[in-house]
Amino acid sequence: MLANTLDIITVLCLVLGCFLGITGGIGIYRLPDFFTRLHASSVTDSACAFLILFALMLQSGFTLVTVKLCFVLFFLILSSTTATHALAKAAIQRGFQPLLGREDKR
Amino acid sequence: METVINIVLLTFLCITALAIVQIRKLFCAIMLMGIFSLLSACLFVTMDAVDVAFTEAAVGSGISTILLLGAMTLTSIDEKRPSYQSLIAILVVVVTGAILVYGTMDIPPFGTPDAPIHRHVALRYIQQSPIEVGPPNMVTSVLASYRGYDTLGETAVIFTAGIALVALLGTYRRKTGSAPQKDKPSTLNDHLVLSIVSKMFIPLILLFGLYVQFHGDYGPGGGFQAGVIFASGIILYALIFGVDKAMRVISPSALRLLSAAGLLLFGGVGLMCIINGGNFLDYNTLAQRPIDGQHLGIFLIELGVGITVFAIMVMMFYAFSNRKGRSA
Amino acid sequence: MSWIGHYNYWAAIVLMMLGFYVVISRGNLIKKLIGLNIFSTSVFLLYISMGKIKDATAPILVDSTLAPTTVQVYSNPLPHVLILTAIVVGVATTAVGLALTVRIHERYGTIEEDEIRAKDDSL
Amino acid sequence: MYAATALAILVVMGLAIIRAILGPTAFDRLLAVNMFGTKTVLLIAVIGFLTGRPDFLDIALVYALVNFLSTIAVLRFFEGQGRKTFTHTEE
Repeated sequence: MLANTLDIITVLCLVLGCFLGITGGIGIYRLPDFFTRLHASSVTDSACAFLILFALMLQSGFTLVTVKLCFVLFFLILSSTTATHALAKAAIQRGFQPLLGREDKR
Repeated sequence: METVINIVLLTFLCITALAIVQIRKLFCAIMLMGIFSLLSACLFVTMDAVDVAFTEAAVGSGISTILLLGAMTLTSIDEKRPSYQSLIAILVVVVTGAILVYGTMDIPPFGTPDAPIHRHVALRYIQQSPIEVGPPNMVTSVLASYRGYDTLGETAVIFTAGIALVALLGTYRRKTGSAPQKDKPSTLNDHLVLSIVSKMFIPLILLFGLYVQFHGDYGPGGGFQAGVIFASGIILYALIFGVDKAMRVISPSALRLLSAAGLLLFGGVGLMCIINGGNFLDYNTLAQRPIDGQHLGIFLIELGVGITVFAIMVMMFYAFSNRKGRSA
Repeated sequence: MSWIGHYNYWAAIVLMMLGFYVVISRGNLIKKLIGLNIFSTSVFLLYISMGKIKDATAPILVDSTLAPTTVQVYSNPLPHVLILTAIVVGVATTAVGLALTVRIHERYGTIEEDEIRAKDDSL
Repeated sequence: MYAATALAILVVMGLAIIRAILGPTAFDRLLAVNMFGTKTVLLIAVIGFLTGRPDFLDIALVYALVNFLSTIAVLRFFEGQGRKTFTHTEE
């Protein structure tokens, strides 16, 4: 029973993680300018990573693998958020302006 | 399933390579090289070559991008269109490719268990190495013990490359060159979030480097990877807080000593084996029980490789970044 | 479906030829070095593909007390050893090439092959 | 289950590659490379579970640690370029 519940939670996490990942992918491909793309990828990235790695943790139980997954998750969340922050800051400093309102040309 | 992942990744790899060929801006080509290296590391994982993937991960994501960027900053950013026609080049490439594809027809298909390559020495390595040498990671035992000569040669090549680089670019900064950089410290230093997060990361990277160095017998890892990871930690420090500060942490002259010391340690272990009455790099003679000798020998040799690779990688970074200060 | 069995080799050849094309047709020295890197990666792929055995696992001994599995087949560790060192040596030699490029730029003011040749001829 | 996850990650990787190739500005490419790095970490972790040897997470760990480095290096490079153009206008 317990294993079954774990499996269901795992599948749910994986599905949600994949959904978020693909949303971010479509966002980075379709959105019109740099800042909108940045928001698409940065918002989904951490949640996607968290859900997928959490699902893997549930499957591996209390082993060294779980500890390693925890480390991966910790570093990933820390580094990817910092990197996107630094990227946005650098872009602003270089004079990039966010696209405000709707432009007619796509 | 793995076949599907394999094919998709290979296709991505070819598309990325094609884009690299097409793109004129060198900066974009370097960015795409980053993706190329990530993709090839994924492929190595799917093809069971975890140690190779590890090396590619350590080298490709950091060091090679940084070296290319450094060289590009010192030279030019755009690629000019060559004045000559490349039609002949296309012809040559297509003909050579066709001949090579014809050549693959005789190679046994991917994954065949009884291909000629698996019949020769591999069986011995797989079946005997845990008994004869010890470490569960067969790659480590082949690298350090069965093929210790090769590894000594490769380490010497890396050492030579480091010497050549220092001879070409020099490690010391002229005093006139360093003056203007000191008034203008890096603005990444002022970037609060970045510098705090990096301060958190650097010790962890160094610690992980040590883990890779000493855990290489049991899992993927070893001297080559550990050296590169350790160097990445120092390079991250230099990128955030400036090369001057990094040089105060570990000076170029110390690096030169270290790079030679690693190689000498490797060679010294080999000589020690001769003194103890064995052949060169025959670790069985190092201790009472042969398996202990193997363990000690592999440990020392991986340490030597790690030290040399670390020193040379940091030396290369220093050489490129100092040149920047000189020409600016 | 025989093409799947050779897909790895063909992809390696395509990459190799792309790298080769860059090396022989582009004049920019850094681009040439990038092409050389693509070429070397293709060689790595070829070697690793040859070492792979279907349904085998990575050549690190499975702890039989932890994972009581059926008989294990390991992939060939020899190509892994060769390529592992080749990657690190590759980055070292690339660095030497880049250093030469930097020196050429300082001497000639350009890294385009035909411009360098023109300057050489005019000397 | 893992296979489907791996496929989804591959789709995202493909989209990121397209952005990296098209990307009108350098920042778009850098963003794509950064995202690609994160997805690579996930893919390697999932492949580990798919092949039944999840003890190879060290590779994912390396990427999680070191991937940061290339982004920083490129930002540093942008800064250098900015300084260079700045001095150019000064002259």
